[in-house]
Amino acid sequence: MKLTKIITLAAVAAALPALALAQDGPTGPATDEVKWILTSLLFLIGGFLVFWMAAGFAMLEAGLVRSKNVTMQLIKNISLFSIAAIMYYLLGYNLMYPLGDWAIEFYFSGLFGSVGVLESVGVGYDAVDDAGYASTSSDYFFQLMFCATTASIVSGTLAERIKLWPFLIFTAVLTGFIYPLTASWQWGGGFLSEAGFSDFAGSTVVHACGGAAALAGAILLGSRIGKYDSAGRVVPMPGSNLALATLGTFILWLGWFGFNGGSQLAMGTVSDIADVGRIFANTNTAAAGGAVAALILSAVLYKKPDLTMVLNGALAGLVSITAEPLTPTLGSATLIGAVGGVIVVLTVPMLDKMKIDDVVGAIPVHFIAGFWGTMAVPLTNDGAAFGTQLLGFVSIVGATFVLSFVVFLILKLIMGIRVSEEAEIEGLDMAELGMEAYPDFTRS
Amino acid sequence: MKLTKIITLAAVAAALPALALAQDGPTGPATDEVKWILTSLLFLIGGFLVFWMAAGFAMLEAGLVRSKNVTMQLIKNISLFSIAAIMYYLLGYNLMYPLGDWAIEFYFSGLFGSVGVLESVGVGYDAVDDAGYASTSSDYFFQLMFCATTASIVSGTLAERIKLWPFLIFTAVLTGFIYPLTASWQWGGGFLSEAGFSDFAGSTVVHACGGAAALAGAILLGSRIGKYDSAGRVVPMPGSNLALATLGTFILWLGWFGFNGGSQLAMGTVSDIADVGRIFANTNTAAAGGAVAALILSAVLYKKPDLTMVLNGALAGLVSITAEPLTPTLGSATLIGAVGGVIVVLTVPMLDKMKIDDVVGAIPVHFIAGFWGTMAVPLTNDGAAFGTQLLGFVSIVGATFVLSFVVFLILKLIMGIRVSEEAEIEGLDMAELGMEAYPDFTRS
Amino acid sequence: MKLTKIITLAAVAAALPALALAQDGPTGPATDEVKWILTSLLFLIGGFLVFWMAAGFAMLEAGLVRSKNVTMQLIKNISLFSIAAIMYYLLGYNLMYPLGDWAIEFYFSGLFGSVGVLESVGVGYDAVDDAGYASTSSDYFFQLMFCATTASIVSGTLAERIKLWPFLIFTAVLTGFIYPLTASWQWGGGFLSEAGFSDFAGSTVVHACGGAAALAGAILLGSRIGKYDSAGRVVPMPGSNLALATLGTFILWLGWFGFNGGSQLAMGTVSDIADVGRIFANTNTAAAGGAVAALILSAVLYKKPDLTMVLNGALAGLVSITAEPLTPTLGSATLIGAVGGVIVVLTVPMLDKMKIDDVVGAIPVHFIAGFWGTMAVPLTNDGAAFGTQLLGFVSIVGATFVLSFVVFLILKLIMGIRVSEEAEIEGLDMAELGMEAYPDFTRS
Amino acid sequence: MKLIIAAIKPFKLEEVREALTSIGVRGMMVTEIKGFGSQSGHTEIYRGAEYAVNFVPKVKLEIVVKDDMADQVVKTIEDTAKTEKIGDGKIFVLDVAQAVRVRTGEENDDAL
Amino acid sequence: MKLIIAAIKPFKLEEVREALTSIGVRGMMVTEIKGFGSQSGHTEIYRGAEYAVNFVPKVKLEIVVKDDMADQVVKTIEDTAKTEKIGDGKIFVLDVAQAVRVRTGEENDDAL
Amino acid sequence: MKLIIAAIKPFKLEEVREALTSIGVRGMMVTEIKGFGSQSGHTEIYRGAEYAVNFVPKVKLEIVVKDDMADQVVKTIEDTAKTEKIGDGKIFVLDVAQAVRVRTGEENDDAL
Ligand SMILES: Nc1ncnc2c1ncn2[C@@H]1O[C@H](COP(=O)(O)OP(=O)(O)O)[C@@H](O)[C@H]1O
Ligand SMILES: Nc1ncnc2c1ncn2[C@@H]1O[C@H](COP(=O)(O)OP(=O)(O)O)[C@@H](O)[C@H]1O
Ligand SMILES: Nc1ncnc2c1ncn2[C@@H]1O[C@H](COP(=O)(O)OP(=O)(O)O)[C@@H](O)[C@H]1O
Repeated sequence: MKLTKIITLAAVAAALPALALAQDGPTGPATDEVKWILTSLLFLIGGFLVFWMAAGFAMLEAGLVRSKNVTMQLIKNISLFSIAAIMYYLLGYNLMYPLGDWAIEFYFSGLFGSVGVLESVGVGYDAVDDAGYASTSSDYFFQLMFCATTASIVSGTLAERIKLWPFLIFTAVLTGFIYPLTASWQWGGGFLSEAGFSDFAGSTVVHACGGAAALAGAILLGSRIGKYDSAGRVVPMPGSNLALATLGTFILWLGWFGFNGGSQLAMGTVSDIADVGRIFANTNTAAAGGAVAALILSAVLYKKPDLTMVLNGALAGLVSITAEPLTPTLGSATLIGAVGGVIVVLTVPMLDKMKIDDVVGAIPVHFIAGFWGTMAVPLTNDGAAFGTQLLGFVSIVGATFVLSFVVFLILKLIMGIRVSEEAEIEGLDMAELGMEAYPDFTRS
Repeated sequence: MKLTKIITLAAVAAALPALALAQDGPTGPATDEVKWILTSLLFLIGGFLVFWMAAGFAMLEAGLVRSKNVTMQLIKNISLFSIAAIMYYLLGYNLMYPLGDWAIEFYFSGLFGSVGVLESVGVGYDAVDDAGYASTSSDYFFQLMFCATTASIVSGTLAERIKLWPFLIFTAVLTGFIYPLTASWQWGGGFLSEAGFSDFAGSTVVHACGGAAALAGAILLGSRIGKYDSAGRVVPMPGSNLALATLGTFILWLGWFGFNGGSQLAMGTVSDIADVGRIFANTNTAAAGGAVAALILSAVLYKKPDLTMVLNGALAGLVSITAEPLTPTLGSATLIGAVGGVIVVLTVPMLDKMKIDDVVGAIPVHFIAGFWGTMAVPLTNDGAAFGTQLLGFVSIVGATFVLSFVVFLILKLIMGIRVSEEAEIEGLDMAELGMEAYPDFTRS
Repeated sequence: MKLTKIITLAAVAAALPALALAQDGPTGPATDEVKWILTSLLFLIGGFLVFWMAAGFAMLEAGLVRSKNVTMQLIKNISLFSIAAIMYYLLGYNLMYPLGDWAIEFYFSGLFGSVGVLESVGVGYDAVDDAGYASTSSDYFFQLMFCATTASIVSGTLAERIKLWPFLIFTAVLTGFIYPLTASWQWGGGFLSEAGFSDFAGSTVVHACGGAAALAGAILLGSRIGKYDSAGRVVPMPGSNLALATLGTFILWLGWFGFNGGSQLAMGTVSDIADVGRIFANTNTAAAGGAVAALILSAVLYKKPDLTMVLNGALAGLVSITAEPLTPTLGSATLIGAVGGVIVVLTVPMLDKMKIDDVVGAIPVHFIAGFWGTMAVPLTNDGAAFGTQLLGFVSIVGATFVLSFVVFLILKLIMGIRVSEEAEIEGLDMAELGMEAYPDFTRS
Repeated sequence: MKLIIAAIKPFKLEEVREALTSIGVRGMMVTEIKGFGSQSGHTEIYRGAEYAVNFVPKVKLEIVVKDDMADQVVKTIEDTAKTEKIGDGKIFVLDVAQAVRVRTGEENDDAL
Repeated sequence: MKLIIAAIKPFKLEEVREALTSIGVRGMMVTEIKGFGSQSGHTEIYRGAEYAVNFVPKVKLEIVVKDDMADQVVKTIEDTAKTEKIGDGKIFVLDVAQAVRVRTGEENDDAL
Repeated sequence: MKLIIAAIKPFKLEEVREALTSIGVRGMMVTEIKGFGSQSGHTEIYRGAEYAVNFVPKVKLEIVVKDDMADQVVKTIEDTAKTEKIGDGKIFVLDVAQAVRVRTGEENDDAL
């Protein structure tokens, strides 16, 4: 080490020719263009990993609904992603990133309504949109995936009873308007970033936002028929395919490396890649902490460990670390995730007591653990303050909840958002789609 | 930092004065070796993503066949990929890339028969095969995956009735000879590339090629017993596991980023990475367009939206954009994909009317949408002309169809390509393999 | 080609100014910092690919157990990975990498007991742990995944009868102590690396190690009730979901590119990326060879080809090439993998004859093919010798087997490691967890 | 003794079971079946092709009871399973010659 | 009334159902079963181990009809289900004491 | 002829089948059912909510035999299915009016 360093400096001091002498070739940081290339690459890799999360949500949800509603859950998931992709292009991207051009200073982008435009084919470095950042296309690709995630969160909570079309219309509004708007307050340089709110990859901006929309929908929609019996007891409606649910969780876990790691937004320097590495390691250990905590706690509370809680626990761990995956040590990241796991095990039954029927546990995982993760930032990051964190959470979650509630309410009045009782009893697959997910298998 | 900066500037000062003003660190493009490394990396990442598509086809097909034929579909998929890997090494790679050494100028490689050879271990930059491109190993790895894709396309169409061995023998011929030959006409520098045919990532070269082989097989093989009743009406044979089919579609969608993105064939410059980003974004939005179009159109035509059509629609969107994922704007890419989705919804029943039994809809998705994608290139790329596009499509599809038809015919005469009626009725899993895919579940 | 080369040389000779003339920009290798960034990136990509293998094992095992034990297999898989992540942080990482600080020279790390620590946030190149390597965080992330793999191997063999808690306790010991200890002998610079043992990515260090632990457990645990009938005949207990098993195999295959490719431990030079490419290509072709060999051999031996053997064959091919994925040609890599496939088909029934009940075939795949792969290194790598290879295999496998046996024995005495007969007959899902994996489906 | 076979709508199973328990039925066998009857026969579309759905999922109950309980059991099923919509189901009664409880070897009425 | 129980080959179900409808059968219960009989007992190999397949998938039909229709129904099933290959199945006829249509409360013949 | 219906524990199926074969039973119909009886009714917890498990998986055997074989068949099932633990199951015997072998058209005793 020491030796190499000295040589390097020497070499540099004497400018290039000396390089010939340097044992291990040229030294120094990457050039601006290489940095730009590497950061763009980070977004592309991060982006396809976050895209993969859409499949994760689809499998998780398909596995946790009853077999008579699986086809519907699948069509909702692939459709919501597709709609998100289109809406984010049409409205979301520019609404979320005003680039300083505000219609209402720090609150509403002036670019709203203009579609996303990428750099021209074969753009040169002198013509790129931001020479100090990355290609617009890679940034767009990456950010789009975050937008779609919010919609995926909603579909799980409202499963097995919401009508397809109203759900998809809501998805369009959420991904084209609500999320981009609230996200612009932080990531678009809006008032929350001005206030110093700290949410690295989006415990609040993405996850609690999705959770808030889900909560609004769940309240307006009501619980599934038979979920709470006359005596008010909870009637479990077990997921039809826990292998799929587990697969979905692993997919989400994998995608999260891109979700958090890509949010470093730079990979062109030694510090940046080292930080991305920290983020990968912390993200992983937080998920592990959440899973183990849920495993143990569910075993203690219910005698037998509950796989669905372990899955939710791992996800809660991931959501918890998302607000600050960089500054914690491996130890504290594990603990932050573990608290997320505990939260899930305790709040899932709590929601049921409140008769809020969340089919896949998305509210505990994304909303409640998202709150925890957001408030936990100051514990490891001096740059953050509890007050500001609270402000950020309340602003985004509050706005999202109110806007979502209004949209769902309008949809309810105009076209109704819930399927008929017969349809719900028969199952949405046959009643609404005329197509079973597992037609060859006898249902018990 | 500061220190390094000054020195660098000093060093550079003479050469590129302008850069001297650049604020942060060394400036300028990547060196030739860094470019070479980055492009090789693009192939490795693109390659493993396209590999993943093999799993996507396996899941899609396993989900769309009846439960009594799932084991067979799985063994066909993993075997065909493995055989493709071996045949491409033995014959395909060198047949596809003559490197200017033609046995028949522009039509047939002179290297046919020689096996694939990689650069030696620890090769130095001065000894690499192409200092301006990337490592042969990474290129080989990437190209192999494309070859395997063609075979995956065929297995879906011919499912539930073709015998295992004849199918695998055909796979060997397709991946070792037919595809590499026709592909060499374009990507090997053959007569089509000379003619100016434009097919960025292979709507024709890969997808329509696979679709043409599938069509030839479907015609010779005939439809499944009971698929068309006495009155000539279509008797649906619903897929046994739509969750798997949806998973497969998501996997393919993910893999396609590597399929199209990697086909930029360079990542070492700002322009190249920016273009790869464009390709990622366009590929994604085309799939979304295809899915949404199929969702809406199937709902309009059949009252209820059809998940299997939405899945096919997303894939058709991907195939449609594959011929030119770079030049379209996000908007036109979405539309190009949407047309692909429409094509699927309209042509799936059309094929049935013609009594061509395509179990998974591979012909509409890969062949017909592949044609659309190929013809759509001139719409956004001035470098392409409709005539040449048609020439390219007809040449490759025509040759593939004829060659495939002949091979299937020979196999039919020699050993028969179709299982016995009893076997087909009982299901290929028990009859041919003696192994059920879901033995624990009662079949209804 | 030729032209470029000459220019390059000229440019270099005349040092930087001349560069201005070079048609295609600056030349020369990457700077030390860019190398460091690229190698760190290799670890992050390799790491998430190997992480994905945890999902692969989960799906493979969930697919190969009977439906009454699926939930248990899933909870074991996600829990073991999580526990591995925590134990490797608490003990494993520093036990495995003594960085020259030994408590017992070349045998036991002096750092045992200290937790893993990453480089500080935003670390500068002058402050990194190893300027000639990569970020500690990326290295940690990558190595952790290898550790978890050993535990995944064990869970498959012991499925359907081992109690959850004892299994998880064993996992903690294996991932926190046994694997890191034996791995330190080779990868930590211990006596085996001193002796010149050669195991590129861990056929022995990871796979045979996991296989040895599995074997120890299988012997102490005994076979599943009814697996061998009174007459001593094997009673097959078919896997409940071969689609999942196949998915798992594809996932593992994909992850293996990271497993072997990342083990190049460098990506900053032309030679290194070219080697990573070789490794990708060889890894893929070895898997193909294993699958095809198992396909043909199972068809020859049992009349009908056996999908589960093909899956195991592909995995055996991967394990076989893991000890030396770099030096073989594509042809020899295919053959090395094919021998792995043959080994599986022949040894699976052999183990049954010995009444060792290995539910998923992990011992033939990881242990026996691991042995083959280790002994095959000298065939293509002059740097390796059979004697040393044998020494390495025996040392690591021997130590792992003994330590694992002792731990399992202690667990057996303290708390028992096997579920009750009733529980095993009813199925672990209902008996131990009170949760079915597929509750909606009638079991046959 | 009588064997009472009833085909009912699946979602009514729990309700019927409770009603029967409350009148003292202590055992039954439940099977998922495909029912064919007046209710059957609507059409669906799959990938653009129409097809008739000839069977609807039903649940079959098989209950053996003492002769004197039969009528009450039939009545109870009738009342609880009824939705007055087509497809409610059918109840059939057959004579049983003998009954045995495996665990104890008890016979006939004692076996129920 | 008679209860006609028939075990047939699964792929014959649709044909038999149509034949029965054409002779006026208006309802039935269909169950997937595992059949054991002369046909059973071939062996398969799984991962190198031989095992006997003792059960073959069959479909069980349960149909209650008026006494005077019984013979015709039996005959119809016999004719349509027959392939003359082993495993074609069996038909059994039992007496039914009572029948009720849940929806209307109609009894016996009216209930069918 | 008699129809013997038995509900037994699933893991006993193979044993019972072998025992029956050994005494000359040449066919049967096997159905997976949900059993309700004294054994039923323990509770489980799913995501923190308690619920009662009212049905336990059982296997139903349906065997038609000559009258004179009935008792022996009942006895054999009783002996082999018995574990002396609650939930062992029940056996019911009904009269069969007619039997037909589809393949051959043989009737009654010859059909079995
Ligand atoms: N003759 C019959 N024999 C046996 N089962 C019958 C018969 N008729 C009806 N069923 C069963 O009863 C169910 C309901 O009968 P259906 O005719 O559809 O409605 P409803 O009884 O209201 O007229 C059917 O699905 C079938 O399972
Ligand atoms: N004695 C029996 N009791 C009940 N079901 C029977 C009996 N014998 C045969 N079966 C049913 O009939 C089916 C066909 O009988 P099998 O003996 O295999 O062929 P075949 O009737 O052509 O001789 C069996 O699979 C079983 O379901
Ligand atoms: N009255 C009955 N009618 C029909 N099936 C019955 C009846 N009683 C019990 N069974 C069947 O027998 C099985 C075992 O009976 P159960 O009461 O649980 O145990 P045991 O027979 O040992 O008292 C039940 O699961 C059910 O399937």
